Amino acid sequence: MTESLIEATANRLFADHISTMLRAASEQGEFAAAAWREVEEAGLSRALVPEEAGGFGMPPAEALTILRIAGRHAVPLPLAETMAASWLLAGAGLNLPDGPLTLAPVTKGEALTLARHGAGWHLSGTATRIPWGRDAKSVAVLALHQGTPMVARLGPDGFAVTPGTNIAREPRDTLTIDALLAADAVAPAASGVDATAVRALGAAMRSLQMAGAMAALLDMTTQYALDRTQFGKPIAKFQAIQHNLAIIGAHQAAAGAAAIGAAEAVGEGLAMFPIAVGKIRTGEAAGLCAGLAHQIHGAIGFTQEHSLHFFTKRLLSWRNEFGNEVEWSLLLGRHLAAAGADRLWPEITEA
Amino acid sequence: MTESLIEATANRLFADHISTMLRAASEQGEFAAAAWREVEEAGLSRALVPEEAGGFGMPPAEALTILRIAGRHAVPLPLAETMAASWLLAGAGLNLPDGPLTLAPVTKGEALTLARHGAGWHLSGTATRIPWGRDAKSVAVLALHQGTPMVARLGPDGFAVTPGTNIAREPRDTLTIDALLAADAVAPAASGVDATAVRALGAAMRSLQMAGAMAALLDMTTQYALDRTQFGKPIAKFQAIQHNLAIIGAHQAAAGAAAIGAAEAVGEGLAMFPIAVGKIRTGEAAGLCAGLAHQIHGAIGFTQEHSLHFFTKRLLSWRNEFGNEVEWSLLLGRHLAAAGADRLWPEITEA
Amino acid sequence: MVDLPFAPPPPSPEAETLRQEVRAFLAETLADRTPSQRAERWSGHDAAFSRKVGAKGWIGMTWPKRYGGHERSALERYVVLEEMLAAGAPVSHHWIADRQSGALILRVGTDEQKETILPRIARGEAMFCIGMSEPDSGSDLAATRTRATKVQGGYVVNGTKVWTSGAHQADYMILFCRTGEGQRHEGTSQFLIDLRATSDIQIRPIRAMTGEHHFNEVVFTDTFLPETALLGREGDGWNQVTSELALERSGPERFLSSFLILTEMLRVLGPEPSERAAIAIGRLAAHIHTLRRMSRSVAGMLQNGDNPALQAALVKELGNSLEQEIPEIARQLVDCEPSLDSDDRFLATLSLITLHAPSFSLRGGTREIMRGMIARGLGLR
Amino acid sequence: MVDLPFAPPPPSPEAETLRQEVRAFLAETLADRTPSQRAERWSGHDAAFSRKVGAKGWIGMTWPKRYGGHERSALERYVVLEEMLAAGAPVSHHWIADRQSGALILRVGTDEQKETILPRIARGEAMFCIGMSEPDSGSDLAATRTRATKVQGGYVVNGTKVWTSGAHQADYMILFCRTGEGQRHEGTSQFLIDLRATSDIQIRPIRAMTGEHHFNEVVFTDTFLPETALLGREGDGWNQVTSELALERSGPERFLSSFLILTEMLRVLGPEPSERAAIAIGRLAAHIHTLRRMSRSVAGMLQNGDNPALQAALVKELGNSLEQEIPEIARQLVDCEPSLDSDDRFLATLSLITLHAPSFSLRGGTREIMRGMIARGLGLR
Repeated sequence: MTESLIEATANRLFADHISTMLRAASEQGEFAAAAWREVEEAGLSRALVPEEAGGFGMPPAEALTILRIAGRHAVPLPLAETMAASWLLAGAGLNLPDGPLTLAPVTKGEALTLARHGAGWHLSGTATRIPWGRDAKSVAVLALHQGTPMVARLGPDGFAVTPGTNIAREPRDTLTIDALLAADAVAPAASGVDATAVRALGAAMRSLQMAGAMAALLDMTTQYALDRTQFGKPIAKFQAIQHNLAIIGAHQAAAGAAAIGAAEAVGEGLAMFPIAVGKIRTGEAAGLCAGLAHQIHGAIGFTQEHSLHFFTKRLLSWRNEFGNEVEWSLLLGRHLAAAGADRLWPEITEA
Repeated sequence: MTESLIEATANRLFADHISTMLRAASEQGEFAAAAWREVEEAGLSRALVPEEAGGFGMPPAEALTILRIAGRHAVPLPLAETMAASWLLAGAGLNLPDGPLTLAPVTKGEALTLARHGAGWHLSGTATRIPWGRDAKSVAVLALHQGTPMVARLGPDGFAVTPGTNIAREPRDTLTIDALLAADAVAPAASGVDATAVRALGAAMRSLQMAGAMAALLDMTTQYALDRTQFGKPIAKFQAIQHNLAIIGAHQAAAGAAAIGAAEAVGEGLAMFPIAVGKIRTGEAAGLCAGLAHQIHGAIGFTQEHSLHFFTKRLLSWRNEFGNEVEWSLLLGRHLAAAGADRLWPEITEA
Repeated sequence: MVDLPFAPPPPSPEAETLRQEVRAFLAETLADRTPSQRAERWSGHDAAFSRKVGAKGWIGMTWPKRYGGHERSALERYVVLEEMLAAGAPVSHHWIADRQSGALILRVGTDEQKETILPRIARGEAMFCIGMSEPDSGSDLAATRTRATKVQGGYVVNGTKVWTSGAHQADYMILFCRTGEGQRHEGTSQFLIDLRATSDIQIRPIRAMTGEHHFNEVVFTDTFLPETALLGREGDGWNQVTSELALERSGPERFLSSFLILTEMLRVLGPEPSERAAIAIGRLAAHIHTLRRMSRSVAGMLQNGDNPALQAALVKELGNSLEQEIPEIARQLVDCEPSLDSDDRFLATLSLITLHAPSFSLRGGTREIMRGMIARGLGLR
Repeated sequence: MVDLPFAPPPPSPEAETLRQEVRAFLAETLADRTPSQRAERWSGHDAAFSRKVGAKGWIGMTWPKRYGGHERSALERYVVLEEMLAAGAPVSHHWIADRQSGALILRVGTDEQKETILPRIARGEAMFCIGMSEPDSGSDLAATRTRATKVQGGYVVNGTKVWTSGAHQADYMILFCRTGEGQRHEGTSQFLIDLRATSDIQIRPIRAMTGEHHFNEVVFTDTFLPETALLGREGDGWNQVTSELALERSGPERFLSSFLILTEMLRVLGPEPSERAAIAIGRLAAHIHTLRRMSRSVAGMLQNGDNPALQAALVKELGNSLEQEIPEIARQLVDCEPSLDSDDRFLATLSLITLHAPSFSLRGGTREIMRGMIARGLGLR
């Protein structure tokens, strides 16, 4: 499957199955089960795992393109989360369950407790802000056991859900976990995969989703400006509107470039620098583009009926998840400062 | 003398005596002696001292208006410095020398050493970035003696000058001081006057100078936009130019309001809050307005012949002097944080 | 020489006495408001609260006593407004009437209109909404299509208004519409409509992206208005509206919309925040302090009978930018994931205001319109 | 669907080998440059340095060997450019010729022009300047008045060019002027003028506000040019110029102009800066990293023969803003009073670049022109 083929598949699938009505229903807490089945049947949710685990065997950068397209359609499904969970499970050699998945923990500083229990395991603790926790058939949990990062496959009867949301009203739930797991539900994580790596993967994914959402913003705002007439002409003819759209265009282009760089880095051992760049750059662009898109749309953009808010609210949420710009900038800045002035330029060119 | 009278006097005096040629000569290191004599004869340099010391006996806020007007004319003279030095000396009951004066120290963390020496005093140390040090007939020095803030009147033979400049090429010199002073050249500072107070006075003065310079920027940039034709019409007719000028207008208006607030605070015991506000707000506006004024002027604004740069370079310099925005914001922010959340609004309304 | 002067606000020692009274009232009256309720700011609606404010004499403060006013100064009124906003009081039941509709009626209304309605406003009993925008007329008021046609004994109105805040709760609407012929702004008028006593008006909710119901679509279908509903002079609508707008644009609601975030952020950050946070706090306080000075200067101009339309545009331009900047800065200082469900004071406040923030530079005149007005003031157009 | 794509830059492992060679060369050759000299960036002039660069084969790198070029890839050339900029190398003697004039000659020049001039450029021996702007024609090239009139055996030129960088040092000028009738952009042509061999040209300095002499006014008074000076087709000047501009707008000089501040700031702040400083450093590095990716993507497009005019405008728009932001951020992280006299590395760099920064969004096309181009790319105009 070539890159353009998977892009075409995803674009067609989302165009056919994701509607404003579906997004609105999702905000009300209804899981888009039919759309999910389509996604799963097309294999998109396993795009990041090897062929033998049901994936396409394509480079991660290509597979992750799906998320950019999903962002472009404001897809109200745990696609990124299922891709990430599948990647974690497959990497540990664990079987992949069907259905939507998610991963835990995702909040900085949180850890779950994994201990031997007879032939099996005991997993316990609380994980907050878990995306789509209520809808997940299983959760891929990363936890340390005697210093080794382990992956555990946690079924739906192993945790209780306290619902929460982000400002896009996507589920961000608290999981209270107390589960006995069979021996074959837990295994050491793939080499190099630890909490930092999982956070980096999440950051790369959100970067791609944001880049897609910004591309949609540019598209719909441009169209609106051409259609909306004030003072006797389309507002697109006003220089102030043109310049604001040019600014959206420039920042979404930068976000797109940075996000693709982050996607490539996923395939290069989750290289920290380009992933930090991706999350920093898309996160910064997200707020700017969302604000300008609303400014150009005017009052209509604030209504529930108009689809603009599905994109802007996601942008304003995703930029905070898996580390906001500040967290990643601090990490990157400390790294560069420690490397020193004379290494600054080499660090940038080598990353 | 009413406010409008002193404003009128200053405006007329500067309009008559300050020219582009004079400013250019000053950049080359030539002191504008004739213009200085006019300023001194009009009494402007002593506007901040009581009538018995040669001042007008007007409230400080009125007296400081002169500096706003001086900023508006980019006056290349140590007027603010002489006003401040006179205020220090007069406050301590010391005689006021004629001629341009300056004050020391002005750099954070610097202190000069004042010790008894027979019936008189010994003053020593190094003071950097002293405005107009090379041209000053005397320097008003604030130094501690046994914990008491003292003011010393230092004559020109008491220090050596190492010349330096700011980016507007105004003199900012290093003074190496080693002087024996007579008993009547040193006295305790006026009540409440210490290093913090002097820094606050300097900050208020630079705020007013910046506010004036920004008013000039708005004026000359508006005029330029009306005069300059591109694409068959005055560039003032382009919405992008109009909006940039509106932004300059808004920020210079805020700078003006904040600077006047700082001037009022000088008369209210150098109240810290409004002075911090003045320096923070004018300093932030300074860079913004300078950048936009250059953007609108285009290439011509970068030439030595055009007078724009005399204003923009001063703005880019003055915002750093007597504490930049960061220093004052930190001070104010720490104060507010210590006061606590429920005191935030009262602090703002009471200041 | 172009100049955009803001005279120092006039001193008003009596206002500071009043301030303590207002603070005490709000501390008591609002004790039970949740963070999310406070974060609604001047969109918060509580008719009982408004009646209490009216009973204190804090609505229609500057109006003549004969119309239920209190003949106090613009600066005293300003103190009441800003204290309400800083405390997150639910003022929407009386805000619009107090700010602009009452002032308009006072200026151009008939004696009967003044005598019947102003005292009710001042008591906090009459809520107003403004029928201004239309589907094709947002920034461009001249594109207004709604028309009142003269008939026997009154007018018949047809047309649709949108984004009418609070129409579903209001007692009165000030309607702006066409009454005559003429280009652009000519032939427009204003009407004072008693929504409780008028039939053939349909009010439908326009839900906001947050799910909230503030906006409405208001459809007039052969709606009959009596002659006495005309407000001011027929054909003079445009002039009347524009002088109303200065009142709408310079108040403390144009720079305090995000203030509650700052308060709650200070609470989260504690007495010894990081250097980075302290610098941000100091800077934002400096901006608020300056805008407050400018806005109070405008109040002084209004008191003197000056026309501060340009100064109001400057306050709104700077104030809106600041209000929009505050949530962006706060999320960078306090690591968090905003959520509308949260009952954490900071998070609840930040989340709701983050979603409302883009509207700050739209409502009451867009940023583009404000900059255009400033440019006109500079002589550029 | 509007789209502004930046394809991933093509991989170029050979360029990375070259990079080490360039770094070693620069470390040795520039060892004695003072901070102020480095801060001049691509305005720095050193003919001897440019000859050394030419001798290394790093000018005209992508041109055919028969014209003195080296037939290397656009990405290899990119490495040389960015390494020069990041090191503050004095490249102005060869920069314009290498970037655009040589490419233009290669594309539209006569065999004779190519054979005589391109090898000299590639050796770093021929410095070029661009005679484009005029007193009444800055952003609006169509307002060009300078005219070349056909006479026996050539042309006679009259008119005045301004802001001509390096004209006082240059060997050649590419002149843009009118040759025919027609509105706006019609009837314009380009000429290749040998400044050493042409009389009746007056070159006068226009001093910058920093006191530096880079700009010139160039006055043509009945200046005779031989027929062979025509570059490309008579009347085709506008087309030729616009395709030249994409080359001028997407290079690393459009976002690295302030990079030296960052390097020196890191030195001042040391290995363990404050949280505030570390966050700022990380953010700026992310911006530079992204712009570098976009700019290298454009290099890849040029290599493929695509027209990246729109992408170039996007790089310039973002890059200029970043370049202007860096000195503002630096002065907030390192408490200092900039001074042009300072020999402190950080201060000297910050001071000079602070004064140059406003020009970044003017030279090579103003911010307003770039945004207009992007808007056109979006189909808005």
